[in-house]
Amino acid sequence: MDFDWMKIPYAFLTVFIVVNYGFLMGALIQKIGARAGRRHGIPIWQYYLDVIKNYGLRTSITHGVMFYLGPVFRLSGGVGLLLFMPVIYGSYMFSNFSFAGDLILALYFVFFGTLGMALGAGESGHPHAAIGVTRGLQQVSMAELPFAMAVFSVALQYQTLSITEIVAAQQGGMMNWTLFTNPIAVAAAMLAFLGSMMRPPFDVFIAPQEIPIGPPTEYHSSYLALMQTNRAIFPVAKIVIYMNLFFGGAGSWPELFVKVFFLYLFSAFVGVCFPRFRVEQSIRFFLVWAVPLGVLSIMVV
Amino acid sequence: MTTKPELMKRMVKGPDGLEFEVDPLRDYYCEAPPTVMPGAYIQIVEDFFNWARSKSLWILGFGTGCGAIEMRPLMTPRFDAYRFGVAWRPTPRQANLFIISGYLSTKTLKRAIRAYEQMQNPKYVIGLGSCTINGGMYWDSYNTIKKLDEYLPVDLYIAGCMPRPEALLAGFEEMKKIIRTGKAEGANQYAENFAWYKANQKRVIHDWDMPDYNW
Amino acid sequence: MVINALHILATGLGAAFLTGLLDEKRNGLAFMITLGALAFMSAVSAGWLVLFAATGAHPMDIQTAGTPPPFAIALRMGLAEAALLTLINLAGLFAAMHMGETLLARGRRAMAVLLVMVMALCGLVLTRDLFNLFVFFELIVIATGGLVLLSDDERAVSAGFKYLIVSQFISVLLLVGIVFGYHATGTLNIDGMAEQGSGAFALAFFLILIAVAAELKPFPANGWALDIYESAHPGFAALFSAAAASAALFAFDKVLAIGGAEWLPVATGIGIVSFVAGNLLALPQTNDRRLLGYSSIAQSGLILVAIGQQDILGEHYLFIAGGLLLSHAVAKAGLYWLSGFVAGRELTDWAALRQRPLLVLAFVTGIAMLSGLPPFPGFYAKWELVHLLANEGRLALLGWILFGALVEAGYLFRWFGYAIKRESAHTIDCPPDRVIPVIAALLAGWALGFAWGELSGRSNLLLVLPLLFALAFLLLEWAPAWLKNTLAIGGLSLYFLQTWQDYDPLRLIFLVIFTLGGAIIFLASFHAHGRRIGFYPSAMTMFAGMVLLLQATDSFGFFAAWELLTIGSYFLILRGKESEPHALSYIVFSLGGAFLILAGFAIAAASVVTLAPSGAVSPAPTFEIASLATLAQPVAPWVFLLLAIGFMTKTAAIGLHIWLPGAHAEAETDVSPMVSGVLLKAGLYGLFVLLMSMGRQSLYGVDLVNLMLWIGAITALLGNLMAIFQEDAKRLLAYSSIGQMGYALFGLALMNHLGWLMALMFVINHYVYKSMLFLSVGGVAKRTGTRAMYQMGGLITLMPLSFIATLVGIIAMSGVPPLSGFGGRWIFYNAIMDADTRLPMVLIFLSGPIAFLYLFRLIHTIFLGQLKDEHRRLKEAPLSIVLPQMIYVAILIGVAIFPGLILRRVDAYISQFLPDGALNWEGLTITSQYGWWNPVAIMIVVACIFLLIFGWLLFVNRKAQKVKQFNIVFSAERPYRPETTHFAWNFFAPYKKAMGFLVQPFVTRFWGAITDLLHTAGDLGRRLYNGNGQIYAFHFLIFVVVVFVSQLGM
Amino acid sequence: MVHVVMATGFLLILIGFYGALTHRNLLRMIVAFTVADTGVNVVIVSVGHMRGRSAPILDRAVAAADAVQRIIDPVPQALVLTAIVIGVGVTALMLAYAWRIYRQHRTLDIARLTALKG
Repeated sequence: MDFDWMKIPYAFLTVFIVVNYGFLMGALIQKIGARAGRRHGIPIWQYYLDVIKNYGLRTSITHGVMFYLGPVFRLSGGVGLLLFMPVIYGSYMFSNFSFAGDLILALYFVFFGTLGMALGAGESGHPHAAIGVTRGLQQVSMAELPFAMAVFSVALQYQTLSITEIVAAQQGGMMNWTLFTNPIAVAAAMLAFLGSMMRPPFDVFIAPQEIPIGPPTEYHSSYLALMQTNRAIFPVAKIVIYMNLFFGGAGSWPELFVKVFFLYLFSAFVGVCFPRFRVEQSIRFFLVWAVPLGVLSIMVV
Repeated sequence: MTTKPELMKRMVKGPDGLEFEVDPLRDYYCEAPPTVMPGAYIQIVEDFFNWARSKSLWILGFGTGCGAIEMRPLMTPRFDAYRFGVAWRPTPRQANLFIISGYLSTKTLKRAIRAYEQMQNPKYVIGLGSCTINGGMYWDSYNTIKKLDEYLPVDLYIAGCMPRPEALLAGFEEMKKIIRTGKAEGANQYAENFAWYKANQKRVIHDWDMPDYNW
Repeated sequence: MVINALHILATGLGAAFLTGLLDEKRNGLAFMITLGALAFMSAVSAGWLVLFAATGAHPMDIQTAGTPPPFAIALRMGLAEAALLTLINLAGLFAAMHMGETLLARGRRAMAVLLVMVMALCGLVLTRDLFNLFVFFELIVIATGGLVLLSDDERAVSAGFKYLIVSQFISVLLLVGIVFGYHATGTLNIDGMAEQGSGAFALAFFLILIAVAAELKPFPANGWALDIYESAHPGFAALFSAAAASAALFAFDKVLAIGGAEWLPVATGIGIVSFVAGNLLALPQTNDRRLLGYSSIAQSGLILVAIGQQDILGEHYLFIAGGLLLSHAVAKAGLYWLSGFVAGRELTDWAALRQRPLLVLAFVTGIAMLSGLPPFPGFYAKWELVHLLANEGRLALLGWILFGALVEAGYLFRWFGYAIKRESAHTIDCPPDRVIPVIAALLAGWALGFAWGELSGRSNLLLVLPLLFALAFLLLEWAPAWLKNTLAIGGLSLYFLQTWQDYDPLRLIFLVIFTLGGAIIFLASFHAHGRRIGFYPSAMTMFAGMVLLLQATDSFGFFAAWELLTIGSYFLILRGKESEPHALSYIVFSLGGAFLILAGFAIAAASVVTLAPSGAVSPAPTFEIASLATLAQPVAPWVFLLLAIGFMTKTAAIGLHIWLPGAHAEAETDVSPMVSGVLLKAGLYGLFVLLMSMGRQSLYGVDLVNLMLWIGAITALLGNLMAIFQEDAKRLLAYSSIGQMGYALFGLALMNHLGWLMALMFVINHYVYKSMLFLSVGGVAKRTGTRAMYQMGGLITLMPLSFIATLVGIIAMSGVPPLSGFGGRWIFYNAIMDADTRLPMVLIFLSGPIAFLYLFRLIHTIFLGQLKDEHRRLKEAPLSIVLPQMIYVAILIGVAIFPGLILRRVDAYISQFLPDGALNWEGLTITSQYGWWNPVAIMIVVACIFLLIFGWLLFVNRKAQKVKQFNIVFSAERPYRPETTHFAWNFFAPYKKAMGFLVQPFVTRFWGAITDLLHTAGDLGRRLYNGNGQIYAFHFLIFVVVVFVSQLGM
Repeated sequence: MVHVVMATGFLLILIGFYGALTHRNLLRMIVAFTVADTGVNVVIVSVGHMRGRSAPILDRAVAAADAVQRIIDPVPQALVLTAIVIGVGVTALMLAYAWRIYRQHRTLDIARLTALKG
């Protein structure tokens, strides 16, 4: 695999599909959550409207260069993550820039946006932004651990770090999915997944009112629009990693839509059922429940 | 102007021994006044934006008076305002609809002004309940403002004491109409008549301890 | 041409009488006569010394009264005697000069006594007659009794009396022993007695031996000596310690010859007990002269050990014992003379010395000589001694010697730290007659270092170019800092240009970091004004040590280089404002590690020799480093263990890390990157060499490399974890270094191709980003005047370049693409795919995100958040500090895009050792067995996406209003003050709640307890010396009995 | 006879040591040391003694020619002479010290001269 110019329009296409899917699925999940509270919830196209409105705001302020760049980092992180992965298994069109690196690149590129966003929020000078960032970082540091171990376990299992090869190894029926061939790793990873989805019980870092929504407290207008766009792309991209590693990948867009939807739904289900953890509680939760699973997964693989 | 010690000018000695003056109001706050922000150059784009704005009303979650209690039911299954594209945001930066929920004490007025000014243009104000119109039952109170319109540009009043949530929902629909027709230009009105608003505000707020415009 | 040695004695005695004949008032003349006589005696001895040294002539017997022994007293003059006489007479001469004022005040009698003293000491060395020995001893006693009274200290009188009491006991035993020895052998001649052996008069010989031994002030029969050391005139104390102790040691050696080999263990036993106890007791001392006294006792003990080990030292005996003895004598004399300049008697009063850099140099020379550091004779001697001991398997003795030496270094360097860092109200005046002796000692020390280097038969450290270059800066101290700095940069660069072809790729990387890397950091040193005395010699010694380390192929060169870089860096670290305790713990840990390395080398040398195919007979106390590979069971794992611990001390592996945070954090702005970015790599280099040559080792079934893997992982985790709780920016970086070194150690211990490559990548990356971050934070700390992060904040607009450096640094360090840290992480993942052990990875997985925490904290609390009032007018850090940072930014980006430029060659090189798993460097993509990575593509893709989105934002958001720091939404309120609005202190409080149990200071407590234990032991020990002269006499008798009983037991 | 003398010598030494270790008065200690010194001298002399021979003085009574058979070993005698001289010197020095100590501290008690310790 190598670069050719056609990859650029293909990449735009991928981003376009995922953004739309992300908006719609996000709203759908929101509606499902609302149904759990016996409401109807937002219209399915609400996210489009919000984004357009935010782009349409006439004023904005800036606290400085990093503040300005924060959302850019954030969205670049999401888009980059998506484009560094082969989104659709076996498709040249949607393998995008995966020639640039393997699974490890994807795993580490996750932090690109996080870091930029944290810096931008930091420059706003708002203490609550910083508090939110520290809470997020602390929680993620522990939530990432079982995931890292699960990834290691899966990489050992398939003896490769190539996402395509990992997906390839899971082809030929559901029973070949890592979910069934390495259930412990998947269990560990799914607990970690909960921790990284910004949903209850692990959402204390955006606790509204206490620290008015944490890191993005100061963000508004088009900054916020960029971040909303990222909210559409980034979870999908992240779930695509999970899907590829543990759930057999996706050979076509519809398959991807379905799998991503259900994975997202999983975190939403947990989210509507459980109250919020404090940071040290969630750290302990991961340490006590998820980490041993992760350790077990790398020991038995 | 201010008597708050933390806002007074003071001499500060830097680590290199250099002494200099710090004027908090100048150094901590942006002093630029608000300006009138025209809409998009192309009318159809502005209409499009107005349509989107009307469909995405983000309310600042700031209950300024007793009427705030009527807003909570809007989030419940019975009223479910989210259906209409109405949502609450915890920070004024991200909100564009400010509901002054009932009487506004002068003390709260200062906070309301600050929060209003920190919202981004275009931004809308709804006066909730009679108190925001003429002071209502507190028309002779020493401590509340009577006519909200003199202090903030109000786009819409929802009369009543208290107006029920249904009235609020109707008010939102009314607000949407105003936005869609492009008449909800309170922010620009505020910038245009900035001096007048400020004079009114400062008349009732005696411990004015902030810059004229809170960016 | 040479004058009969008898004239030495005659001159001394004659001059003493002559002064007696002079008129009471003509003190000046008497003093001139004294000096003249001593100078003449020195010249005669020196003449003999030159004769023996130049011609290698045999010792010469001088017969008095024209008859051979046993009918007359015989004297002997040989190389050792000549050297000792030179030492004694010169010590006497300079002591006279030093005490000039006192002598002139006290008149000719005092001078006569001094002359008698020196003469008697010479006699002690020269005589071969036992009774004559006794007479000289008694003369020394009487002269000492007289000279003690020269002191201004009133307590000296009682000290002198205590001395006389014990000396009476000694002389009775000695006389009784002598007369029975004579009775049994019919001769008083030592050689005559030695011929007949001591078997016939063992008890008498024991009495003689023990009496002479008592003159060496062995523990515990030495309370009187300490009192004299403490209260006597420093000029005399110098003589007493340097000359009297040396002469007594020589006498002991002579007497021991009578007894033969069976008595050697007695000497060893007394020696090692005195050495260890003397050092332990010195630990709690606060009085400088008493401390020196204890140190003298310890040093005599060490020389006694050498004397006792002469059966195995063979031809090296003189080299070793002489090296130790001369080192001690010169250093101790110098230090006592120095103490004459210091008004107060507390150790901290030596801070006054700082007013005179030359005296500080003399001080440090003395301390280095006593501690046996290169390039002084003690270093060579200790090397040989340790090797010979290891060769004979006398490991317990070796261990005690190294332990004692470590304790000694501990209190000496603590003292030096006081002198450099504490404040003193006293001033120092430097009359030439007092400075000259000190300078003489200083020069003698260096000269001896040179001589021993020549004699060692190995590379003379004082002829090694890098070290000479470093020492040349001592002569340049008058020059302004910028000039020296330019020279330093030039020197390092030139060295690189001259030698880089000689290295294999692995060493070349280290060379680049050690030389060019150092040169870049030196750019930051341009910010310093004035002369910056002491900085350049120290720094360049460190760099010299490091390049010599790379050059070294044999164990001696390696170890010498190791010690040099340790000392150099110690002086560098000590320069920091608050760094005194940290520098001390640094040097103690480093020397401890170095001693372990020494022991490892010694043990290895013993085995390498037996394995040598040539069947070499004589033990060769040095070997090619590479031949570590030939070591076999059961030695190999032990050697591995010793060396590994030694190297891990330098990389601050967990458990041995407590020195690092303080040392790195408190160091000066440009020193922190030197010791963190550059120096730590020396430890890694050591580990590289060790693993390359020895490979896997296991001890009692424990795979040591595996153990290292765990240590590396735990270090990485705990280092990072501790870093996130620091409020001090430089401490944070220091703890981060611990963590990073843990990563590197982990990579090495993986023992696979990619693990090593990763370690190497860490070597490069850590150098770059840690140097950069230390400079950046150092620049900020310099401007803000604090290192506490919560006192900073919002500096981004004021110090944008520092911010950029920090930003790039933390992106690189956290491993986020597209910067170079990601390469390290990528290699790491590929490396662990091949690893046999999986559990330690868990710790590494955890430490990665934790690193993220402290890095965010670093950049946020310093540069982001709320700007403080007093910082509003800060300027960007000085150009000289910013410039290297910008170079690092360029390097980081360069390495990020083209890692192959460096790694490719190393990859190929590592394949020699670990052929499996090499990377494929075809095209722009780097491919491993498991995955791939294309840095160029990553960089371009990320840049394109970023710019695209940035462009879009600029378009839609072009009218953004720039606001100020308090324009934030604050729940409709406003912030009170920046200090209350900047979220910075206790940044990760929840983490402490959840994980704090891991960062309890267990290790600090452990080492603290050890230190306390040693101090308590020393403190208990010193209570033996309750000041009562009779008790001291009891001590002596008990000593005699104990030695006798243990001798019977043997 | 020789053994008796030698035993006496050793006894004197022991008495001297005992005295020096038990008496706290400086002067008494000095006296004790002179006793011990004397004991040593007696021991030395007794070691050099040979039954039936005369003193090693070559005069009319003992001719130089047969001196080897007629006189006792002269070396111990010489040693004793030297030892006595040295003993006197040391004793004198000690006395001088004692005087000085008394002048300084107004005491002759060794147990009170403990300003220096540890």
